[in-house]
Amino acid sequence: MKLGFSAEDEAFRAECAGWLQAQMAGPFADIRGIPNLCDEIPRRKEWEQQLAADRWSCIGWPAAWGGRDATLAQQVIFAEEYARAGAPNRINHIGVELAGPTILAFGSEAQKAQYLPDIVAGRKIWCQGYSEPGAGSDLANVKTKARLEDGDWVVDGQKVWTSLAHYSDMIFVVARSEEGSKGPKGLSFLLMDMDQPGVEVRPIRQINGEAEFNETFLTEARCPADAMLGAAGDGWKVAMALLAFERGVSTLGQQMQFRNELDAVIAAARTNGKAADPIIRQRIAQAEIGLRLMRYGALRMLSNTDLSDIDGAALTYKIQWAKWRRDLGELAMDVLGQEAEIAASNHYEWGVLPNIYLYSRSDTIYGGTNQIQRNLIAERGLGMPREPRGIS
Amino acid sequence: MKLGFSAEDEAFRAECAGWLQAQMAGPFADIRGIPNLCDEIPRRKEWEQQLAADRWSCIGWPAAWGGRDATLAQQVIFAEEYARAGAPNRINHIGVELAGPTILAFGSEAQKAQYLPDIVAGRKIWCQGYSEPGAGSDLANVKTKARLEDGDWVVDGQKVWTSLAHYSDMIFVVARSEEGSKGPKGLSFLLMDMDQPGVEVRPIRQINGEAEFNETFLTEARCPADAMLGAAGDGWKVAMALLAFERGVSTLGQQMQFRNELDAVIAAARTNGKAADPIIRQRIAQAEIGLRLMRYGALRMLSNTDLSDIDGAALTYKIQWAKWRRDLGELAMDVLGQEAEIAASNHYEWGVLPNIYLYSRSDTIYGGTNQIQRNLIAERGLGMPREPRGIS
Amino acid sequence: MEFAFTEEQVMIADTARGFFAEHATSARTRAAMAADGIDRELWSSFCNELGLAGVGVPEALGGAGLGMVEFALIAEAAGAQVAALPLMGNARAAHALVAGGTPEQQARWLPALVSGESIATSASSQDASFSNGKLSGTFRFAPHGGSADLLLLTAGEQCLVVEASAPGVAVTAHVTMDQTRPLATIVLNNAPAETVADHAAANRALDVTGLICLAAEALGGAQAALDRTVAYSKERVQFGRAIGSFQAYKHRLADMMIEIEQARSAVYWAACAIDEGSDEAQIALHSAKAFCADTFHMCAGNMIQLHGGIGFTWEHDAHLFFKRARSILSMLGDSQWHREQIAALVLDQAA
Amino acid sequence: MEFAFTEEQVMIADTARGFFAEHATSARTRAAMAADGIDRELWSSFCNELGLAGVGVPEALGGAGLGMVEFALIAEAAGAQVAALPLMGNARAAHALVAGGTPEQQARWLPALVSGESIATSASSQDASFSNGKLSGTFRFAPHGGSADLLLLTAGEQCLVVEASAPGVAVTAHVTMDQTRPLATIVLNNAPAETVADHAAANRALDVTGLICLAAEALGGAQAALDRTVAYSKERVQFGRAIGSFQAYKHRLADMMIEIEQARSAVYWAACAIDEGSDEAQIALHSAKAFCADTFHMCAGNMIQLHGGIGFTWEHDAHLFFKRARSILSMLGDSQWHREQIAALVLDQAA
Repeated sequence: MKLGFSAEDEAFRAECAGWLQAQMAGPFADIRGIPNLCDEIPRRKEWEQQLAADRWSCIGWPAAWGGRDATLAQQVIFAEEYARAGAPNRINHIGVELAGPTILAFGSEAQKAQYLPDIVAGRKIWCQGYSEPGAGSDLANVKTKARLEDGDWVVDGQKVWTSLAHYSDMIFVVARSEEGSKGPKGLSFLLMDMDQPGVEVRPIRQINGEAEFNETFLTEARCPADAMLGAAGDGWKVAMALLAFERGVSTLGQQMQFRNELDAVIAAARTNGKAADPIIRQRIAQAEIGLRLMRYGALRMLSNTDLSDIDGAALTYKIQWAKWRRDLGELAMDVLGQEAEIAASNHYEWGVLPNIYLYSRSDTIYGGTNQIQRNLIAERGLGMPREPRGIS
Repeated sequence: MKLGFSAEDEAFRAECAGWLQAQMAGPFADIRGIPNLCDEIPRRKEWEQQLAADRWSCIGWPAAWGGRDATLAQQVIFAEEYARAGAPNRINHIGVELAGPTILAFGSEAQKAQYLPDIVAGRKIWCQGYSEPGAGSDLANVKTKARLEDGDWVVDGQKVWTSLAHYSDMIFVVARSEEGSKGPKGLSFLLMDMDQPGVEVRPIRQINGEAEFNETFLTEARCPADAMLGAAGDGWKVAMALLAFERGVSTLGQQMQFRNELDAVIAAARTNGKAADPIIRQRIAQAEIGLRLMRYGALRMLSNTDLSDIDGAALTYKIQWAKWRRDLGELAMDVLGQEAEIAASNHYEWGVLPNIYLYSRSDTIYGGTNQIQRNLIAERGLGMPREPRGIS
Repeated sequence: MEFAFTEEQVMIADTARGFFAEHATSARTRAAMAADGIDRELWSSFCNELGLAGVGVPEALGGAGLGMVEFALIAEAAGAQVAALPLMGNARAAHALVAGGTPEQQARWLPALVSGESIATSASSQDASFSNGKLSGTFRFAPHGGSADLLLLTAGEQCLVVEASAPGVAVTAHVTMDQTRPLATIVLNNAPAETVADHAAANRALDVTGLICLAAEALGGAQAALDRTVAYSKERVQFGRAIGSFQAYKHRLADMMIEIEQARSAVYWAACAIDEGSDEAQIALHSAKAFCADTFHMCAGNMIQLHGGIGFTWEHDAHLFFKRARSILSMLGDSQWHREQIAALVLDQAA
Repeated sequence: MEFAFTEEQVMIADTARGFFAEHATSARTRAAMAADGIDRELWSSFCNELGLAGVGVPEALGGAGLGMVEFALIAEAAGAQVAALPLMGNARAAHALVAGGTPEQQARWLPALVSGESIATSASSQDASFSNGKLSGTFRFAPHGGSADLLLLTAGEQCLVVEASAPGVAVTAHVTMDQTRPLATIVLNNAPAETVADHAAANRALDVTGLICLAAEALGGAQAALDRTVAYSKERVQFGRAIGSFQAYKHRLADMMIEIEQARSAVYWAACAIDEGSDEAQIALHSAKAFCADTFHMCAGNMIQLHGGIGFTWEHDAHLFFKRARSILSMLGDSQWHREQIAALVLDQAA
């Protein structure tokens, strides 16, 4: 057990920090530190491509596919320096951290050659077609159907909560490819182009007034027969593996964002004098502890090389950060006081701190509500009896 | 809606306050303010009898049975003045507030004549035979059996958590009188003498080192055939009605005890300087609010004359006070600091405040755990689907 | 002593509940949110058809001559629908003028406040200056301030009556998180202002009415959040079962009910204590505001959570409750502040 | 950077866990509780057969020469059984003498502390006075103080070595809520006392070892509370079902696991930060103590609650966990105090 970094690691830190700071001070200074995921999309695509140009876009990937085979320590360092430099949130988070690793794990060589270079290069942005209306977080209840027709999969159905679908190029879709099948059986995992007549995206306006999520309607949408990861019927297995990547190194970048958010709360408390309030001090300390423990929890789960293992740190991570961020949002409001409820402009638009308060109400819901997370923890982590399903 | 008291009420207050204070300053000064329920039993019996001598033992009962037909306002006033005078907790709480009202509601005239005078006079102390090992709070799962033999009910079984059984004269027992019956059917409600060979009481030592609760073993224990409230098979109905009395005026006396406990915490905080700690101040304010709201919740439920109604204030009362008192115990420990963990003597015995901390861990369990309370609230108060029972 | 509603009180509650349930619909509230946060038609019917805007104003001054309990019943019903109304502003101003206004001020303003013709707001400032009938200073966070005709302003210990249309008055309405009660900043530059007859009484009425109004609205909102979630949970199926059949879900609803029942005691205790001039009035007011605001926020947060994905969309009404709950939390002193006032009453007086 | 245990660390953990599970049984612990809170036989095997009492003492001074991570693994295993041992007192004293003792003090005491022959305690006082080799003052809340041979006493900024058998030393052992670690009051009246070589280093070692020990014990205790409750819930049937099949029960267990996983990160982060001399060491220590103590108290409280009636009997072990949790909460600074220290580090330094 060792937490410090080696001299080699520190050299790597110097290299990536230098590059990132130069970019953010120079050509990409205009998008330094922008908070909202939906702002400045074209510039962010250029930023993805700049990362790729210098081989910083997917450092954890194998060198053969454009990565750097970066160690865990290096990935930690890159995440830290990325945030420190104020580089914007990765627009292709889903491609780089979810779709890519899943294709690396389950794809044929031909599929890797077809999809990975566009991700590494920042040419194609991905989104995720899991949730459906009526099925909620219940992937086993997917109703979207896929049938084979003239060498294509033809897909009909509706996905919902497809984050960032409105500017994505590709979507992975879990669909029921075996007619009459139920539950986790008979599902397949398809890789589809967004730019086709059968795909329609309608934004969903959220509580904060923005529209990051979408409904995605698939009406005779098509992809070639070989645009499937695993075999027909393997969809559940592939989807579950992908969810495990969600708890992977992508957590590090997310934590750096949380660090910036907590720092913003601390700065606000210092500015307006709330930093002297003993109760606010307790809550800030609580947030500080929580953030540090998330970091070391993530390092514990990442140091565990087998992601498929039942690992307590990994199993509890989602609910931990979702609760942490919800608490941070409430703390931010209490630090700012009534001031926080007044928008800066004439639009219904919120600064970083009030936006955490509003947005974080969805953190405890999407990707498995806190209730479902607790079921998983009890059943998979503690071996408790499974919650019975109704007769469906 | 009116909270103030009438001039008539205030006259009543003067009368009972005068009497109580004189008793506690004079003949019963030795048991003024003693906190533990199991201390000074003989003197407390004398006190019950003194209350009876001046018709203060059961003021809410009908005058015909030795009460005063006291109004709700008068009962509130009596409880307040009883606590203010430092009179000790009623040793026959179960007889006066549970058994008596249930006999008044379900008993024949002969039964009333047989049992009520001994309760009013403080001659017979009662305890409650509901819970069983293995059944816990699940009254429908009672296993104790009663059979009719030679004009007697003969009872075999085991009761547990029989509070104060070791000095009680009478017990009411819910037993299965119909062989092979299941659930709420086939139960009967029996009134039994404790002083007989078939009844054995073993104290259960609790977390705080004391033994207020007992196991009660019934081995061919007997009572006459007519020592049954309601008919054979009515046991469930009678038991449920009795539980409703538990939420009756007896709550008022309990609240006065809570008031004294919170006052002791406040006094400790003032003495040791913790009253200046802003976080302790918040918690004391929270406790103060909670106590006041319990009072007005109790008045709301008591002003609702039909106790069998589903009344939100009544349904949520148990969990409210149990949580309040558990929080108070933790607050008391935090106010006292490490000091609280050192006993005053060489025995494992605790003063009022540390004892609240320890004892209150049982408040959330006996009489229906907080979990069961929440089921009841959701199912009876909100009409949610019932929790399925297993196949038993 | 009788802690139950009279028949008349039950009737007022039923009438108000029915009125708001019928008229303060989501569609109408959203239309008001897109404008200045006032549903004018609702407001007009409330004042004139229902005639409840002056519930706490004496009959001799054109009101219904009832008390805080009745006012709370109405605010609770309005809160249950997150109705977009200047109820708080008008009630505060009316009660302040009743308690401390001059006869002229009462005659000038009360009829218009009770009929709803005039809209009032209140705000306070610690560093405003008043001399020779002219007031200068900045008054922030005035609810519905952008639409107000009458401004009742607390400057230190003084209470001043200002007309919004007077020279030297500049009001800036802000886009506000809770769009059903947008806040405004009022800047006065030597604006003409009248003193009331009894500053302390007027300011006390502003406080009392504001706190009772917010606590009662919070109670109504919390109960509605629970009721709507209960209804949803019985219909919505997931994992092949009504989600309301999951025990964890049920317990969460039970937890809401436990808090709400206490909040209900708090509101009516406080309202009664005010009406009866009880010694407990001050502690009751602080308790009611702190406890009800916390309860509403908890319940509205649970409403979002227990609705799942739909709960955090703009389309669903859950966010209206949540944002109203937040605004009640921070308005007129946050819960921590009110609890500290209670601690001071309990701990700092001579033993 | 590698936040996983080495093979050696896994072996130490397994050995310690096995040892305490086998020997620190409920019956033996209860026998110790009725006496002075030390299971002598357990203590002797721990020191001599297992040889782990000197885990953090350098090999040259007779120990195993390992670090805080290894010490934490052992304290965690002891805490999982609420073992009645003077583990904390001896480790604190040994580490303080290693860090700041004179060579003579090290030679005199370390072998006896490592072999378990001597028992040590520590306590501090702000108003003790030391001059001419004599110490006077009252030192309260000394864990296992009634059984101690060696007293390491912090008086202001000084650290002093006192023999319990010396003239002028009066120790009063108290009946204590947690009977596995009873507290004592030590009154010194011109008792002979030695100064250490490096007061700051010795006091720092006392602090660090105490906080790591308590945090690790709390982690072990919390995990054991969860494990035992999980096992109980799978067997115990109520309402015709294993109680562990009720979703609310499951979620409560899940909530325990969520906290425990964070507590685990906290203990090993803090121990590692100490071993590596990291900048984060201080914030890590405060975090670990506050978070783990809170977690243990929550889990032990849940253990009682989820066992129902049996859970609050003397006969069941749940109260041993609960009382240990309470004592850890208040020992060496409560959680509020540690969080305030973190707030000071985060908020009060120059931006």
